[in-house]
Amino acid sequence: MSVFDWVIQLIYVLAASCFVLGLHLMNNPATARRGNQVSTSGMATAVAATLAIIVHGHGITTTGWIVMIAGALVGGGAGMYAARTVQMTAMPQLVSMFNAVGGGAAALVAIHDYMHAGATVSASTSVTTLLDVIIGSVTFSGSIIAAGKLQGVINSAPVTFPGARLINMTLAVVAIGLGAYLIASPSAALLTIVIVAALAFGVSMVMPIGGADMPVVISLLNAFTGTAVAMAGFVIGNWALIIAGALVGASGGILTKLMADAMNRSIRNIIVGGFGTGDSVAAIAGPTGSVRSIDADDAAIQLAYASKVIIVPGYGLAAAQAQHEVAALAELLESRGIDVSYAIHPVAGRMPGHMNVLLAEANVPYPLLKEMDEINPEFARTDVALVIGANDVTNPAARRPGTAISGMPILDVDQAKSIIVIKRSMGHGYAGIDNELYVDPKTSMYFADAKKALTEMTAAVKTLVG
Amino acid sequence: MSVFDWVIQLIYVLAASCFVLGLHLMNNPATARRGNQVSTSGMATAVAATLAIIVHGHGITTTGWIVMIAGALVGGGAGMYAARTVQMTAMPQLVSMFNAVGGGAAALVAIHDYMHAGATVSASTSVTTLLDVIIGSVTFSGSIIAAGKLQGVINSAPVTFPGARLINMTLAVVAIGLGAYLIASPSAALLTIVIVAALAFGVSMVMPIGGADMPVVISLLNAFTGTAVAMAGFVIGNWALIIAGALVGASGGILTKLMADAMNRSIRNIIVGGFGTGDSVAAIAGPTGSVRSIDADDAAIQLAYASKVIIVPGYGLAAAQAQHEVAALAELLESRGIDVSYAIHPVAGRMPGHMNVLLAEANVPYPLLKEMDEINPEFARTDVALVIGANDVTNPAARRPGTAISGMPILDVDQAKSIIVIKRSMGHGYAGIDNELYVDPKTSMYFADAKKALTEMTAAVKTLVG
Amino acid sequence: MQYPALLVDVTIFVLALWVGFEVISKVPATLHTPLMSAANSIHGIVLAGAMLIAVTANNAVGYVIAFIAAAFAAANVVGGYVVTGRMLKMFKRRPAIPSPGDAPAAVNAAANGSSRKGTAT
Amino acid sequence: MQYPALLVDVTIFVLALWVGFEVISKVPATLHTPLMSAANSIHGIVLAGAMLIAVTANNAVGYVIAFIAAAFAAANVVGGYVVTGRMLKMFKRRPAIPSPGDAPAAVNAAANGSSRKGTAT
Ligand SMILES: NC(=O)c1ccc[n+]([C@@H]2O[C@H](COP(=O)([O-])OP(=O)(O)OC[C@H]3O[C@@H](n4cnc5c(N)ncnc54)[C@H](OP(=O)(O)O)[C@@H]3O)[C@@H](O)[C@H]2O)c1
Ligand SMILES: NC(=O)c1ccc[n+]([C@@H]2O[C@H](COP(=O)([O-])OP(=O)(O)OC[C@H]3O[C@@H](n4cnc5c(N)ncnc54)[C@H](OP(=O)(O)O)[C@@H]3O)[C@@H](O)[C@H]2O)c1
Repeated sequence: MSVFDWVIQLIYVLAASCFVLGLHLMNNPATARRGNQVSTSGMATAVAATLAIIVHGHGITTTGWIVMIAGALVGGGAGMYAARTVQMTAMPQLVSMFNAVGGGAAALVAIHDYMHAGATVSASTSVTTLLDVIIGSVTFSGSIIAAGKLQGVINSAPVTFPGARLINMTLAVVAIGLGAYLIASPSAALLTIVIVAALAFGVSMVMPIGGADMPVVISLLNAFTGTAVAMAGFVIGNWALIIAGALVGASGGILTKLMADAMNRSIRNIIVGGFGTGDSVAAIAGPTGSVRSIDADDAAIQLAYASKVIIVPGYGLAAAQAQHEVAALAELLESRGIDVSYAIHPVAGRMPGHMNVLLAEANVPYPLLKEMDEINPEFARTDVALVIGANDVTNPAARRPGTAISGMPILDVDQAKSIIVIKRSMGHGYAGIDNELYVDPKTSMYFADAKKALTEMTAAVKTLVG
Repeated sequence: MSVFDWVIQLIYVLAASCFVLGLHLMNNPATARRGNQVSTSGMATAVAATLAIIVHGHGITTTGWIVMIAGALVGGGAGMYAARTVQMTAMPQLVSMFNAVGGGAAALVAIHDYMHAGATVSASTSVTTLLDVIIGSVTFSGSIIAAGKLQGVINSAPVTFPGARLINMTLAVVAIGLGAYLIASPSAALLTIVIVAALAFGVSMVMPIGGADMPVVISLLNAFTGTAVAMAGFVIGNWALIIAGALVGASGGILTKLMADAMNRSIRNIIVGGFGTGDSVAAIAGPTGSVRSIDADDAAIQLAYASKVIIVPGYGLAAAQAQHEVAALAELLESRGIDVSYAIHPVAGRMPGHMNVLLAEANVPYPLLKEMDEINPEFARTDVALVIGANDVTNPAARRPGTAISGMPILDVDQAKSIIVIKRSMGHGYAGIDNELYVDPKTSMYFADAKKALTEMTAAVKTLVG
Repeated sequence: MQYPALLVDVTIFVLALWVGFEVISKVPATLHTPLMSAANSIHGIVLAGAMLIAVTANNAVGYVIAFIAAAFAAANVVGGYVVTGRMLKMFKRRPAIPSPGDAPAAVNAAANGSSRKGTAT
Repeated sequence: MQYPALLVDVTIFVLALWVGFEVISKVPATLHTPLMSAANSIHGIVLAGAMLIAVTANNAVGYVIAFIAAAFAAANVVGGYVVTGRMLKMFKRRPAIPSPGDAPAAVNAAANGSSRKGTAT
């Protein structure tokens, strides 16, 4: 290795260190932005080092330059556009698309290397090459399906049919078996079959999973992409790819585990599918007991004369895009000296941290967003708990065994002195079960779309208090 | 590299992973013991792999075997004996002695390698070899002095004289300058001078530091040992040494920083010395204001009729070895239904976590030991704060600028309804300044040795309540 | 002295997995979404690999692959960082625009801020 | 393919520093003393290096160095692990020996335990 190569490898290690430091700074909302900047500068360093390699090597053709620059401009432009215009509620889809292209690029690195090296490739490189091709391809097609389901372009219900599992297994066996064979005797033609099988497996893996489970799947695919990138690093002998890929692989894996734990389900159970059937507006069913229904004025009176209010946002808030409306109501109440805070359940909404991002978008200061463990003891001292489009995360059934959400920690909303629930109907949430909170004598139901309900309540409070 | 070497290196990486996992499990008292076991098994694996290398290599002589095994037995036996018999209060000394032997062994690895390789050693290996020799030697002698100061064998006051700094500088220049020269032209004779200069520097670095600052110094020397071991790993091309050494280097460095921060001093300020002059029993001085002195019976009445008591232990508790007595008093109070907890300041005592270890020894359940941030809001609701041999960590002067401890976060003892302080005199603590808490009208002073005072108070409470 | 590449790569991979594991297990739930997208942008490092394809490509297939790989990876990098930055910019201690409700909100925020600090480890 | 040893060693060193940094910054103050002594026992890995001295030693000086190094490192390893174990054994959720004050203490411990869990991240 020449001095040049030495310097380049050290610069790559430095870039990877920037990624670590960046993630470290993400531990705290106050330093998170700086973390993103540090990480970005690491990336810029790595790209600059790569350019240096290319220039230093003299091997690139003019066509090569044009292709590379054109590709980067087209891709970069598309990425920039998508990132700038995406709605906060569509974040999971976008993350999924980035997983897709990342995994795809990693697979292409290996495919090119394999074709280029031809028969001269060593067995040990072959192993990582084929792992990269398979994992990258699965991620590519799987992530596109996941994004499609979330966007509503693909049927978000679990799509399954007899023999589906058999097809799945066959595809996996073909991809892995043929991949193993290719390690011994390389062949570009057979590689195509591996790629096709892996792509098909990605589709058949994600199709049977319900739309509501997609965030977990996306997080898992994020880990896959990281692993594919690390394998690409093995293939081309680049430590920056290995380190960064492993970082993402590990972090994606942990995040997936945390999400599954918070939902009290196993990752296996999610992948096998058939649980989260998307939004269940249709699944009307009522718990036994009488329900008290109120309107905006009733709700406004309760709120205006409370001294402590806790807002409990859930998926319905995101679905109705009512984050600005809730922030406006909260500010109005605060301006009247009422103590207002938000109770954020770890899996409220449909992706980790979903509520925090939404409310942050509506300029809610993050110290007002309380995590479950912090806020639960406060419900007993609360006059009104205002539940907005949250269902499962408030369901006392979780405290009993034998229900779909048994064992999931919940927000102790039922301890508040009175409870107002905003939702459109008695419909179920993600877990598809009745919520006993709604028949609690302390609870009043305000049936409406969250955005409309909040706007009306804010108006009613204003009229009431002048 | 042969397959054998491959397997060995992977086993070393596995062993190093055990160290990481072990440290990770130390994050929580509930898993900490398992962490130590995982780490131990990693060490056993590494030693077994090393034995495999030796046997596989066939190069070792019978004398070599004898020397190695005899050394391991003698050292292992001594370590075992020391670890089994040491008093919990003498823990810092023992840790310091382990630093000394660890640093010494690392230096010997490099010295042997240097002498053995002779003129054939490459420049890049030379750099790490000399770093290892210098850091290891400094750690060796410095740690012995630190242990001696803590044990009282060496004068614990800062030992300094005119020209001391000059000697220090000269030694450093000799060690580093000659070391640099040796990289270019190896010479076993000159290496001896480097070793001697480094050893002398270790002594002259630690001598001017006061005994009370020793815990910070020990933590720093721990980081030094880790670095020396990592350098030894560079010298002999062993990744287990590199990884484990870097782990310890980083963790020791952070711990040192945390300690210094919690004391509100810079590491530089500590090393330059002249602050912590050991125990200051002699430094009698009184804050202005009248002091109320009480006896065991008065204290017992206050405690027996309290409903919430917070115990604030400090260095005096450790000095008096009164951990069992305080636990007995606390249990007695608890058996009468009184709510008792312990407020543990991060730098109470003379080493990080000192109070926790002591109280754990006396069977106090660790959930009763509250960290500063957790307990501070509770003082206002507390009937009696019982301060035992703690001084600086309760001194309200820290809240004002311009004192030796300004800016150090303290326990809000002065917010309790009443305060009882057990100490032998109006003497100063570690920082050598008056404590205004003692002239607070709510405060009563019980002047006695902590062990004696607690025994008497327990007896008095028993008599009082039958 | 030299080490075989695969052995080194595996070792580096294992260590980086540990780093990832340790660094993430501290992130509070509040930041999980930005975290996911930050991790997302980091795997955009595959751009470095994609760029190198263009060097060895020497036929039409190679150039097509190089183009697509560069485009994919660049979209990942640029999009990932921009969207993460956009999200994080929204996390504020206090609202940016003063509003009628601002004063009590700010007081609240400050008080909560310190209590938060208290309960965090 | 082969990599130069020093480059690899430096990279591994840097990554391990990150691991150490991340893994330690989470340890609560309660466990700082056992942590110090655990780190202490880990640097006993120098025993692996000390043992290898005995292989290349071939004169009196070499054997003396080998003996001392092995003894030092073994003391570090054995002593470090034993004393750490001894300390950690003392950390208990509840007192081991039931005593008159045990019942309320246990209740307290349980209550505090859960509140602790609540405030930890
Ligand atoms: N956060 C994550 O990472 C994640 C990932 C995957 C799954 N999950 C799961 O998602 C669930 C989250 O619980 P959650 O309480 O937030 O939500 P939820 O239990 O899914 O309930 C959402 C409720 O919002 C109501 N809603 C829907 N659209 C609305 C609108 N426009 N206006 C007003 N209300 C509307 C629905 O009732 P109506 O139809 O009657 O209006 C529904 O009952 C948990 O079961 C969790 O396990 C979370
Ligand atoms: N924990 C660490 O890691 C660490 C490390 C280095 C330095 N420090 C420093 O150490 C200090 C710790 O504060 P602290 O409040 O725990 O202790 P302190 O401020 O040093 O005060 C200890 C007090 O205990 C009393 N005392 C001594 N022996 C006693 C006995 N046998 N019986 C009863 N009382 C006795 C002394 O007063 P009398 O003489 O009147 O009895 C003294 O005022 C801080 O300044 C901290 O910065 C801590």
